[in-house]
Amino acid sequence: MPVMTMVQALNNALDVKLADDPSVLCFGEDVGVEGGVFRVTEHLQKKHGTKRVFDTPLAESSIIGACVGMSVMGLRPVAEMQFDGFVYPAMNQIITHIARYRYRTRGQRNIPAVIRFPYGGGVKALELHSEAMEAMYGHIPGLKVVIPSTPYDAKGLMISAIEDNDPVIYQEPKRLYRATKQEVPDGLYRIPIGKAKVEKDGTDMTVISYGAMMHVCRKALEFLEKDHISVELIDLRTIYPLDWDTIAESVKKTGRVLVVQEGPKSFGVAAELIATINEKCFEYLEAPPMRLCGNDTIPPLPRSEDLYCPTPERVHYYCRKLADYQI
Amino acid sequence: MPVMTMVQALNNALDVKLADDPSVLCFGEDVGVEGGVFRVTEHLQKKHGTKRVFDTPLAESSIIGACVGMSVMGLRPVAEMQFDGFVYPAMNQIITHIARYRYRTRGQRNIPAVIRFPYGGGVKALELHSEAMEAMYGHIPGLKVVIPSTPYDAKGLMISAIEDNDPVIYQEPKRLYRATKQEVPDGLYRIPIGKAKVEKDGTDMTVISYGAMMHVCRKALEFLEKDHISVELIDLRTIYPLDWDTIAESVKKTGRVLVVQEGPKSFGVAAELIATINEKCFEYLEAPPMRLCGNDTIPPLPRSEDLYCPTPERVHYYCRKLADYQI
Amino acid sequence: MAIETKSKKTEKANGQVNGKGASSLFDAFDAVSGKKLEVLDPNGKVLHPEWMPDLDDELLLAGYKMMKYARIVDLKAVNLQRQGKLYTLPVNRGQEAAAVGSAMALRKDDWLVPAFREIGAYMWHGVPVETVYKWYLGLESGSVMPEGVNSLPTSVPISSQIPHAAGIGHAINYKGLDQVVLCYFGDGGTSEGDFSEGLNWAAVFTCPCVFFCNNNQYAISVPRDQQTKAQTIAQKAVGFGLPGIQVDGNDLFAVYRATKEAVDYARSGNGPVLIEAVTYRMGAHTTSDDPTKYRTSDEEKIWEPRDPLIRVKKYLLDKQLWTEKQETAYEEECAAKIDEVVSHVVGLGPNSIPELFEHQFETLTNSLAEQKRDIEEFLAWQGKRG
Amino acid sequence: MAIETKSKKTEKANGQVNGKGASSLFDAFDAVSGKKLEVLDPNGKVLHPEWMPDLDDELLLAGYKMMKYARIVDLKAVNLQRQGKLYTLPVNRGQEAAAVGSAMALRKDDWLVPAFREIGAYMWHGVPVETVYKWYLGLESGSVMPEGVNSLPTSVPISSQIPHAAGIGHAINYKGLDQVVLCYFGDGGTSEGDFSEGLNWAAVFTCPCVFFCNNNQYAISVPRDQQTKAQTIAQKAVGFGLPGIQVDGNDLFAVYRATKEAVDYARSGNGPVLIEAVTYRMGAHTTSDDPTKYRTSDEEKIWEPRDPLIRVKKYLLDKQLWTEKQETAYEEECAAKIDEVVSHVVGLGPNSIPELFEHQFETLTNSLAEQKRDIEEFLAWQGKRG
Ligand SMILES: Cc1ncc(C[n+]2csc(CCOP(=O)(O)OP(=O)(O)O)c2C)c(N)n1
Ligand SMILES: Cc1ncc(C[n+]2csc(CCOP(=O)(O)OP(=O)(O)O)c2C)c(N)n1
Ligand SMILES: [Mg+2]
Ligand SMILES: [Mg+2]
Repeated sequence: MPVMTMVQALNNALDVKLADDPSVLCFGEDVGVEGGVFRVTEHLQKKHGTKRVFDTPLAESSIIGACVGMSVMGLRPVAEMQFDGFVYPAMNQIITHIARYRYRTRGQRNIPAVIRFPYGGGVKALELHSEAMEAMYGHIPGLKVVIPSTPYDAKGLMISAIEDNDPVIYQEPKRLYRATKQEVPDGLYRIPIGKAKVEKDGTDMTVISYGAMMHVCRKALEFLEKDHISVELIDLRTIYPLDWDTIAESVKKTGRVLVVQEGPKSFGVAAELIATINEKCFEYLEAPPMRLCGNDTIPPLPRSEDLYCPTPERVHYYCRKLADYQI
Repeated sequence: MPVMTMVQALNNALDVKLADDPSVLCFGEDVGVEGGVFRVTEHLQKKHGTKRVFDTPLAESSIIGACVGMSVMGLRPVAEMQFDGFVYPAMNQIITHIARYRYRTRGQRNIPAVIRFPYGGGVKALELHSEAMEAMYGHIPGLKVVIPSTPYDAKGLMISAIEDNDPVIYQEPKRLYRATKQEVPDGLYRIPIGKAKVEKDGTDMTVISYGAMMHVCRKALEFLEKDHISVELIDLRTIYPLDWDTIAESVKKTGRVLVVQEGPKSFGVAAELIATINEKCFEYLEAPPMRLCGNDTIPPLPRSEDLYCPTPERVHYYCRKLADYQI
Repeated sequence: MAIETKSKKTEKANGQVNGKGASSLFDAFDAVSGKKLEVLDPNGKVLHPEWMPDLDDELLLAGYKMMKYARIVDLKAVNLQRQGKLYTLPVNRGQEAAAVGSAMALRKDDWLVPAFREIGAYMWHGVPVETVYKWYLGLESGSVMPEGVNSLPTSVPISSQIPHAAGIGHAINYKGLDQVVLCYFGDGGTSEGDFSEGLNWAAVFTCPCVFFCNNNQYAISVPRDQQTKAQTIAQKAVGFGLPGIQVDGNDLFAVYRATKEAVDYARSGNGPVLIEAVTYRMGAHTTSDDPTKYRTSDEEKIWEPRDPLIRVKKYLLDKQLWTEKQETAYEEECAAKIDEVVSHVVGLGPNSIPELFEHQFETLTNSLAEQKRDIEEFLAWQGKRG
Repeated sequence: MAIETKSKKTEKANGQVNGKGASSLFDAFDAVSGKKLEVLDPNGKVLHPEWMPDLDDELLLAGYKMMKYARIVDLKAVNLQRQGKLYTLPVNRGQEAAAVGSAMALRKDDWLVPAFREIGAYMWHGVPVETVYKWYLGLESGSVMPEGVNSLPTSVPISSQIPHAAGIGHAINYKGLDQVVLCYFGDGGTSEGDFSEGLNWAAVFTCPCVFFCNNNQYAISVPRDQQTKAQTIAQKAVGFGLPGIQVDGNDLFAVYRATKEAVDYARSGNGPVLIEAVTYRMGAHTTSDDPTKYRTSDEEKIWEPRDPLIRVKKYLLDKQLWTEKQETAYEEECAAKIDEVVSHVVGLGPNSIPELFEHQFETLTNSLAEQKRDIEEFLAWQGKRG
């Protein structure tokens, strides 16, 4: 089986779906000739032509607005926003149309679009190139929100996202684009949207994360093993809809839970998880659910960004606190 | 003391601040000649002149973008977005500039702007005129988010918001604009941003809400009194920063808590409150914190909107469930 | 690289500045000429026979009847709203020629992308009056099109529909179809970023789109000349390298002529056109609006004799294509039809609980299923308590 | 109502279409004329003496020196980035005449609103090279201006700074000041909604703003003619009722002449002007970009002899205002100055923990205070473990 980075896996997913379905179009700023600033769409224009894979004007609202019209015409647009921080000019189209068209028209017209973009910090990029605002997208009714943490999942989730008949916000953890390689099958396969994955079984506590922070948690596991703390590590993979069942099952078993999230703490994904855990398995809790998150500040510029995001060491520290907690 | 509706109290707050401080400007679509579609700015242009109170072109991004430039020049812009659903075209300016300028410039340039708009359902308006997305604003680092529930608070909070040296998102519960009247002092007075209010003491449970839903909760209290359930009712008044101390104190006393929120449930304000309560007073909880929220759908059009928002009857039902809960 | 050669060009070349110049009309009424296309004067006299469109009597009559129908539907809606039977709605009166005259230029399989003040266009293109009224009643079914009617529903966020039109046009090109998209917006709408982004997309990708601005002089209370310092809305076309034309929007003939030419131009692969129809909103902005706050009745009176219905009727009467008797009979016919629809629509209840949750996604998510259950449980509890 | 009279206007009146016509330059180079203002040719010969700006030798020399300095600062930055001492940064090479020539038209108390590729303008207006390098190093202090320098910091979201310029202009009018705002953006930036909304606001409120487009032929990999179908960027002015002028952006004299006239026009209360400077980004988009992906070296070679530094130098040498010896000495002087700054800047560490939390609000909120405590606790724990 070929071994791929996440960039390659995503590129492959797009390639496979472009070949598979003539209604799929890939476009965005610098997506065509250049193949994307991270090369996620490299070679695709050459292979599938300028009608299928193309550059747009520098105008995010029209990129997403055009997706609405294309969707009405039966196409499946896969639009790239160049960075997490440049989705905002398109928020009106996303909130008022992409997320609403099916509901508005009682199912007559749906928007099977994928809005994909690199997200999160860790690559020493300029301002507004390090945003992790998935909680915001999760709160907007009508959007599914997907974030992979491995090349294999990235491809399978991308194929599911493109085939989904509803709009999917697909955030790609840019610091994992080339961080690891993994065997990734050729051809079509799917990872279901809305299903979390128990990446590692454990008994003492549950750590829930997703995307780039999964990698941080994985590293923290090494410390925790030395401490003889047995962690069950869950990769959410989908932010909306959340896979309550997998989460509740784990927390019922361990009684302790830490959520690790990159974006700003207040009103973040961790808060929703903790509220849900309270609803689903309050009686099983042996310690207050904890969260380790980005600060309620904007992400600092590159020189200081290491101090912003949770690190394996900080995950370790929180897990220790959680393990030590006694009612 | 004069008796005012919330519209009158807000109008009075703007009037008082316009008179008090020549750096305050009020503007937006139909704010000047027309006095706002809800008449919040009525008579202000006549009184303070077209330079202080004026109509803008129909372009929200420029309205908020202009606030940045005005702020740099030492002015205090108070910009109206005509409805909750029409803030979205300005999201880029709000997230990438309004919320960031102080941090970006290490405090050299701040944005003392107020972005005010009517929010929420209940007035049988068209699509996109019934949004309650305060959790989204709360999640954006750099914004304060204020929502009053009475005429008195509305004026005091508006004055604080205008005087605050940081940007404030000020959501006005449109269904309360004319719902009640209250004595409101003439002249300047302030309600501090970041302070919740215990509106009614109680011992059996804490109900936390804000804005339009406060009115719904107040009505529910009538049912609950008959049921001999003693509710402590807290009006948040500020969504960010949340007043943890007041909340924690109450929950420590009652051990039970319900959060009532109009906006979509997932990733909402209630989730953040529940996560915070877990952090601050987990050991005191006698029942899982509960939340009664809007659904994870877009607000239905007027004919069906009564089925969307929490009602006094549903608050009653949830409080009963909460009271009955036994571990 | 081509750019360099272009910027070397020093000769005045409006045809090129404004687009391909495939139309003599667009050349004659060049966007920066300050000229306005007028055919019929307010008294129904043909002012400019040279610009008379090729409009046969049958089509003309059908157009007039639709204008009339739209007027009656609108008046009735305002009336019903005053009685509390419908919710807030936008008033159409005065803009019927712009709406109907433009939509008449479409083929049935072309696409209509409305704003919210073109019920004449909407209905001409096949949207039933029931649908219009359902939307006014705040029912989602008011955004569902009958099978085969190629129209988007009403769009509330100003100008956000313009990029949708570009996207439809893009898909038409991609699929190799020969449809055209007709997209409406107001004078106020030209200030929104989406106006600019949408027209630019359509121009860059040569999308078959006709962008139609109903310049009715106001955006709620804000007059046109506070919306933009451009002398005309039509001249905004220059910024996108497109033809732009200003027409008398109260003149069915001028509107039809310009739109037909634009539709043909777009269908032939020349790309988009911007049309500015100069008209007047004779009524309030919506039923919640009070125009006396921002305009004088003197001004309103100036526009009364320019009512777009008057001049077509006069023309038809002159040509003996229509009689006062027919007019009366038709009015009654319309009223009866509308009454029938109204009696059905205003009684419609809200969505059911399942309908409240349906269609947010193709299938209910876990959170939606739970929220639905919560409401059902509550209702059961309430039912038990009586 | 004034609208009606205006739309009755049928005569061709470009002066009015484009603004008040208070400038003969803007009349001569009308936005739809397709003409480009050029003064100096690539060999430093005066092509059009009639458009020669009133630029005294001292100012001219200072301008050239700043162009040269900006070039060296840019080359050094790219170099340092390659060595891993700075992070990703935008490359300025080739655009020095556009940057410096425009900023030279400002008074010290005027406002500069940069995009991110005008360090020549930035430094001319008083921003120290330290600040530039600090920003390239990813330090927030790279956005702090020295006391009295009226400039906004670099703006990353394309064209979002344009409404800021309008807002500053608005405040200038409100306060009755006589300052002017000079706002930069790229060719790609003209596609964003904020370009349109910002220019429109400034036009409607007659704000003293000069909007300066660095048309460097590319937005990253996307060439200008895929960005818009308009023949020129300058003609976009027509849509806002403004004067627009295209200039040779590699010609310091042409850039200065047009900007000076625009600044005077704006300062006199006539409102905004749009300037398109036709230039070329000779380097990569940023240090992370690889231009060979999207353009040929043949194309790059065409622009080499048009390097904006060459022609000013030739002109100065011709006029004996400058010698090769002075050039060498000045280069050394610049290099020394930069080395000194660099040695200081690249050693700067990240923000401290308190600095990480400072300045999000005037005072720390409870959540920020807690998050700060959390990190401090963690660091203490970590310290203890060693
Ligand atoms: C983005 C957005 N902002 C504000 C509004 C509120 N609003 C509804 S109609 C209107 C005026 C529209 O004016 P114009 O475009 O001229 O169309 P008209 O109403 O005259 O037909 C406004 C401001 C809106 N619907 N959408
Ligand atoms: C809103 C937004 N979208 C995308 C980007 C990413 N981006 C940075 S520079 C650039 C191209 C800008 O082109 P142009 O405006 O011509 O300026 P130039 O880089 O040529 O100076 C893009 C797409 C951004 N910074 N902001
Ligand atoms: Mg209008
Ligand atoms: Mg460029």
